[in-house]
Amino acid sequence: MAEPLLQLSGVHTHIGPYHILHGVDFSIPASQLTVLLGRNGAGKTTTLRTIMGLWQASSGMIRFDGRDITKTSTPDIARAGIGYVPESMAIFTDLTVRENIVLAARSGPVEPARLDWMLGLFPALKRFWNLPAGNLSGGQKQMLAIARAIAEPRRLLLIDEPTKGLAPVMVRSMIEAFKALKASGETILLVEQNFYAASALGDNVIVMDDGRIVHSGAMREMVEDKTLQQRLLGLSLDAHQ
Amino acid sequence: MTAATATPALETRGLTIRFGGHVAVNDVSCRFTPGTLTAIVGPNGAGKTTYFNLISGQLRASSGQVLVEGEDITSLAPSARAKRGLGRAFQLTNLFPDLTALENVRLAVQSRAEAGWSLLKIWNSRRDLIEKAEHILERVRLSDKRHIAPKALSHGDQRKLEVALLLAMEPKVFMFDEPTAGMSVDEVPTVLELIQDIKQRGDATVLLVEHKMDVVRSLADRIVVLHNGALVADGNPAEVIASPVVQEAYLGVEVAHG
Amino acid sequence: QDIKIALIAGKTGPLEAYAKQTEAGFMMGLEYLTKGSMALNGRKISVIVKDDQLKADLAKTLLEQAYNDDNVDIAVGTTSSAAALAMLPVAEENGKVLIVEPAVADAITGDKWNRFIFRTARNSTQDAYGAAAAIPASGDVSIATLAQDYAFGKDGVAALKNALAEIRPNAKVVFEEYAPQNATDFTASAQRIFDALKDKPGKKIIHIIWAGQHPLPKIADLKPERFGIEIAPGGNILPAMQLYKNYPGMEGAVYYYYAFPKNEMNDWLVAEHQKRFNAPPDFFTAGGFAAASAVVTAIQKAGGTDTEKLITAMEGMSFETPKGTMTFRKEDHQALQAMYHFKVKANGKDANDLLDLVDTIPADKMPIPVRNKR
Amino acid sequence: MTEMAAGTTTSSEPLPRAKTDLLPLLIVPALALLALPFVGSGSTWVTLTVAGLAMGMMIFLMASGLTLVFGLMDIINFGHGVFISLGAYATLIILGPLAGWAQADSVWLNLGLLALCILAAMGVTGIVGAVFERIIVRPVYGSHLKQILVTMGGLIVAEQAIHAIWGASPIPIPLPETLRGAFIIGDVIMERYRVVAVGIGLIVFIGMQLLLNRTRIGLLIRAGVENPEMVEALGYRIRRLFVSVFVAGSALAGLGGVMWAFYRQTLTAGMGMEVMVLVFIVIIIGGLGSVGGCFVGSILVALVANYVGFIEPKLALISNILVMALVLIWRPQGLFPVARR
Amino acid sequence: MSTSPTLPLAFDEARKSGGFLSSLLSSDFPRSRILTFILLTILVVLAATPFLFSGSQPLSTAAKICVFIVLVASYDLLLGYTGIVSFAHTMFFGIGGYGIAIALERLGATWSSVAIGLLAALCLSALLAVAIGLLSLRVRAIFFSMITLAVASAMAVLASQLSGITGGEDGLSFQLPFELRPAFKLFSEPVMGVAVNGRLIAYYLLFFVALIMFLLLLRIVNSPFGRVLQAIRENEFRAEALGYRVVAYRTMASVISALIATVAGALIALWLRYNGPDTTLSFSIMIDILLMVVIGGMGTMYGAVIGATLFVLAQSYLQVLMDAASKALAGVPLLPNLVHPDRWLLWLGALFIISVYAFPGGIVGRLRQARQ
Ligand SMILES: Nc1ncnc2c1ncn2[C@@H]1O[C@H](COP(=O)(O)OP(=O)(O)OP(=O)(O)O)[C@@H](O)[C@H]1O
Ligand SMILES: Nc1ncnc2c1ncn2[C@@H]1O[C@H](COP(=O)(O)OP(=O)(O)OP(=O)(O)O)[C@@H](O)[C@H]1O
Ligand SMILES: [Mg+2]
Ligand SMILES: [Mg+2]
Repeated sequence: MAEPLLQLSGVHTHIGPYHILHGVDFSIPASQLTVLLGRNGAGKTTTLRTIMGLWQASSGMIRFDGRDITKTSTPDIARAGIGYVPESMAIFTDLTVRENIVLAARSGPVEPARLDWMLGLFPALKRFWNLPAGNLSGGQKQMLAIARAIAEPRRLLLIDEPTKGLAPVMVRSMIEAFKALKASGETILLVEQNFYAASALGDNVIVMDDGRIVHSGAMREMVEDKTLQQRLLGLSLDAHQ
Repeated sequence: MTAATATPALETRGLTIRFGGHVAVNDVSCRFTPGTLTAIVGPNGAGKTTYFNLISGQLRASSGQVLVEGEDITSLAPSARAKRGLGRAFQLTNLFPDLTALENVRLAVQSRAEAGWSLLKIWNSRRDLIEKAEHILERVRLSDKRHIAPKALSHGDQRKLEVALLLAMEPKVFMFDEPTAGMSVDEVPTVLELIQDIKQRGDATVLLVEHKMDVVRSLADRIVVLHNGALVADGNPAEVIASPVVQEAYLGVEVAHG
Repeated sequence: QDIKIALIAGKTGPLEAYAKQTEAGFMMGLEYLTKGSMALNGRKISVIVKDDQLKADLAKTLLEQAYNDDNVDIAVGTTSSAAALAMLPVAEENGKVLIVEPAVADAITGDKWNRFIFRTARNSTQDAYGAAAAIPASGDVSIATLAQDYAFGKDGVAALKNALAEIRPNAKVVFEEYAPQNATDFTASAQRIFDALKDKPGKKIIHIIWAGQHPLPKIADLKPERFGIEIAPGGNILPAMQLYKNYPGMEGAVYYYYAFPKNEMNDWLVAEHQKRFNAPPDFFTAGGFAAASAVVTAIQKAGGTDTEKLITAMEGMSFETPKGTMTFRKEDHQALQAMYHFKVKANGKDANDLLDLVDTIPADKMPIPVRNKR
Repeated sequence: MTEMAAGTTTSSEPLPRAKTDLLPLLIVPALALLALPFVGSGSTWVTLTVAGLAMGMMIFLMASGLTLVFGLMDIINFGHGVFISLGAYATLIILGPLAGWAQADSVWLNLGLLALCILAAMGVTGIVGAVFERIIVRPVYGSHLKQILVTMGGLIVAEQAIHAIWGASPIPIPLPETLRGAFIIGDVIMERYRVVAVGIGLIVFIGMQLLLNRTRIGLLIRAGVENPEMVEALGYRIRRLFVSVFVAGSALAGLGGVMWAFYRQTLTAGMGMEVMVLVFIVIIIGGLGSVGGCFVGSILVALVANYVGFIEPKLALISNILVMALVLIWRPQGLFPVARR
Repeated sequence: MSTSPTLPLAFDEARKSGGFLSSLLSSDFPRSRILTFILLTILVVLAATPFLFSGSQPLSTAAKICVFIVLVASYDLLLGYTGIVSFAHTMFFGIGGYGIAIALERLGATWSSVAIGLLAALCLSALLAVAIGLLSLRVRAIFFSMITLAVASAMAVLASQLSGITGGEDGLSFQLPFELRPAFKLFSEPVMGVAVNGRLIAYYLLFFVALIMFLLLLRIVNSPFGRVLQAIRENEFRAEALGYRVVAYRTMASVISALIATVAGALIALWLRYNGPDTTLSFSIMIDILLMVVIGGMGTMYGAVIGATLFVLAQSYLQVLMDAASKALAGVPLLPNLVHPDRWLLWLGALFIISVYAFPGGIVGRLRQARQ
């Protein structure tokens, strides 16, 4: 296995008086796609936010590319090359679609080829290019959130439930997009409830429950092992598409 | 077309809304009869949520009418429509972020009980309302989180609360906008059961927007397809799903033309 | 037992500077009149200073406290006319003397007056008579007034008109312009005034009645002299009058200017004030001083602090002040006093060397009407 | 199953951008023309109009900083007024030693003095603004109510500090010699100082427009107000940006203060507070966060004040409020809304 | 306009309904032992002020506290519970004050003048509040605040312009009905060493009206109606979708709050026997009210009691305290200057800042938190 790009060891996170993460350990190998699964309230979002520095880990260590980023400020974490798609999408509703993307490309104008590729993936963004992003439909906002994260090449993408609200046809385009990104060497950590999408993309899988990692391994294993699915996720996953 | 004889619970006639040059909902006429569950599907941006907004009054139609049990309600405010029995859950979670989950539901129960205007009663003296709210939380499996405010709930739990509010309103017409989006696989069946229950009661009309085709298949009596704001297909589930327009524009499956 | 005096002033707020002058003047007055001993008839004088923040309700409460809780023998105050008016009934209820200084509203010694009220400050009518007296006594004079659009401004204009009718029948107010209280741009007002005055015969004067930020430079910059129009600004505190410097030759009337009165008391005040505060005394310093003089003279004359004796002593009493002798008129307890007709100096020696004395207008040249009901 | 006509072709050509709406720009000339018959005399009308435009510029100078801080950053800074006062008092730093320049009969010395005063004022208010942001405003980002209270507290403290440093009495300051008086052309009269104000107002206006429209700063601020976390997650140091904008806003207030001080020729600690209601009105008329709106709004308010003051002075008392009410009835979001808060 | 999102949650399941005390307090108990103690102390001291302290200053201060408790609590209904930030609250306070002042001055010092003045003021307030309430839905929250600011200043201008009726800047001084005058003696003998005169009766009139008004407000905010207001504050869009007519609820809240503020204005006028623009209409009172609500704790009602008491005490005694401190520190360099009573505003300003920081959820919030 490749050298891990991101590594969490013994990460605890508190939000106010609540203890949410109870010692999270995992590592993300470079240039692969890792899926983070778990039931509602398991702590997936909290994990991503902690990596991004939006919540401070109260103990433990987060290393990115060999560097300790546990106490680094969010902008610096982002500048180190981590892109983030939050669960809430966090679209800037006042700004136009264009302006949202302009801001996302921090180091300068978006490369034209990349822009064409993005707009090809999500034609709706092109249509609403100059209108306030607040007017977009739920799924279109989701597209914009993803487009923002991939407006520039990043070393690691943290993506929180990208397929929620997307029509099946869009889910397909997105899977293609992630494949292309992976091929270009980007590393992705994906939180996903849609097991169909997850299994189509994932190289590795991590399962969380109650703020702890309860399983990690190769995706293939998981797909094949029904009892593992039953035990970890409470359901046989192919019941749902 | 089925059950066209009875007065529909809800009907839209030529409903249209324009935003500048963009027609988000285009001349949609449709009737919804009590006791049926209609799934509304369509690609992102097809106009599903906008259609709901027009029905429940969050947006004003550019033209067309909305009728509840034969009565024109197009000019009413959202609150008045809710009183007429139109209930609505939102696609993007829309709750009272700092009140507890229980209080969120109680507010919906209270609206149903028309108790909002009592100024001199003590709110805690209405045990009946509290019990009802507790019961609903139980049904969506949020009882243990009833004292947590939505802003501290995980996304999936917020979705469940959103559903709970709709249940608490006990409307005649239920409008679900992607209720299971972001819910984990083991929670989805709970919600499906709830919707099934409503349907089974027989007199409720359910409109369901959902992108999970398995959910649609297992629940819907009828599917309506919106595309670019227009109603492009309407019929029983198997046929509609098999139609080229759905296969191509929605599911993204290549279909040979001809 | 000490002689207790309450001094109430609006030390917080936009008139802080006025209140400080009153306080300084009052204390210096006591010092001068007791020859530094701060004692009278063998009783020590203690002054309790209270800040009413220019609020009428607070002034009222503070005066109640002064009479009841602090047991003062006599009270002096206050800066704002509204606050002073609210204080009047308290003096009556408590049966103690209140000397009003430096509030100017006519009503204080007019229809809101009661027999416990005396005023050392000038009233608006005196200002108006002063202003009228500074206008030439012969020839056609057309006057346009510029005043703030509220009671103070309107009363000021009315008082001026009365005073003119009384002592300068040759002068007429031909135009009244009222601008918002906090106006800063006077172009429109000036245009209206110019339009009204420019074709009038004889001497043409713009008379400004203004409290606060003075419109003079704004009007002057629009060059009224194009139409042969002159400006008569009222008197004001020194920092405000420093603006006059750029417009030499303007004439008007003023209540006090340190260089005008010639008497021992004023000489001492000017010298001491210059020494202590590195500035000449101002309007309200003189006022505070006068109030102190009224208090001391009255106690000496009454031989104590019994209210009834004080009132008897004070009615018609004359007392010395930096402005010369003042007299409490028996009818309404208003101190009658001189005013000064000034002309703005062309080039003064320093920032405060501003005015030349044209004439002293003695009290008996200003037949101030009695307006109260006894 | 019924199947309707399948208009399946996705229309994906971009929708046109919302047209920038220039209608509000027209109301200024329209208003001026409308006033002409009521004013009657042409020369008076020109005098009033020119004076109003210039006064508008001065209001704009004082309000421009608050457009940034309140309009864009969404911080209700009641303390803005005290920065205006502070800027005004800062001129004393220059006027003390260089009093001679004000008396000098040279335009260049006079203008140089004004420039120095502006520099000093912007420096002082900028620094104080940084401190103000750090200890007063920072902990209350996002809560308007607390901002009102805290900045009100800051305002009181700062005003008292001015009293403590410079005393409570009003301080007269000399307007430099050649800027005094007026140009007279026929019956039309134009104060010289107002002409200077117009020049400086235009420079500031154009500068701000360029900065906000040609760079990402404007976008970043608006995005940062809506969701600071996300802006940070995109790699921007939003804190630093906010501090700089606040400092810039304070410095602009200082600049406005200098201009206002020379206009009034008297310094009082409350001079900034006195114009605050007007400044708020202007920003609301303009539509929150719009520099252009603030500019048009300022001119509108000043012009109306002049016309009304001439035609019907009774109404002058409430002319500002009247303008605001009318504009908001016409455009509930203000003339050029930027932020949709 | 965003209000602080960290409001204490008002619902507590453990609260039982039933019981006299519970129904008096609308089952909204202080929920903190220290808080209960403080509130009781305030209640007892206010009730017994005439017998505990001598002199007119303590009584004036106590009367002012009573009035401000009502005023601040009525504003809390608007701000803390409904989320409406209005700067026009003092306008209603002023209307109440002028109602009494004008009626007593014009119609003579009788009880029927008091009634007429109060009624007229209540009607005018209700009308204006309806107008403002209806406006609140038309424009954005922040605009609404600014508009109320403008309306309030227009009202002040109006009061100044109508000087024939209102006394203009000078305000109005008037006489009270005979029973409330200092000269009136209820008993010929002093009770517990205190003469029971009209002043004392006036104080107790104030005290009991204030108490009733406060309990009434407490009941309203703990009613189903009160909960709807909170819901509207949190998410008006959702409240509307649930079937609550937001405009109607908001308008009702504005009206109630305005009416109670009017009563407070009437009380202060009765106490002072004076009313003028600075007493009831000024913007600085508005800011004081805001501060009292925030220090006490928004959306808690009890916060109004604590905020008003603390602030009025500070306002009345800060200068006295500073004077003492300044004298005590005489000789020390610089310090006496800083605490010179003339600089009291400096400290008040600092108090504004510090109290907002020290009590982000208000004092009540802090005390309740400490309990948990
Ligand atoms: N702001 C907050 N304050 C307090 N607790 C919180 C907060 N946000 C989340 N939590 C709690 O932290 C736990 C983990 O939440 P998290 O959002 O990480 O779950 P998740 O795995 O992402 O769930 P989902 O699939 O529903 O999005 C939950 O129990 C939630 O209630
Ligand atoms: N206020 C608005 N102004 C302009 N366009 C709008 C506005 N509201 C919605 N739209 C557009 O109308 C179309 C329909 O949006 P709607 O939210 O109804 O889609 P939807 O079918 O619910 O999609 P999704 O499945 O993504 O939720 C979208 O293209 C959207 O961009
Ligand atoms: Mg999550
Ligand atoms: Mg939708």
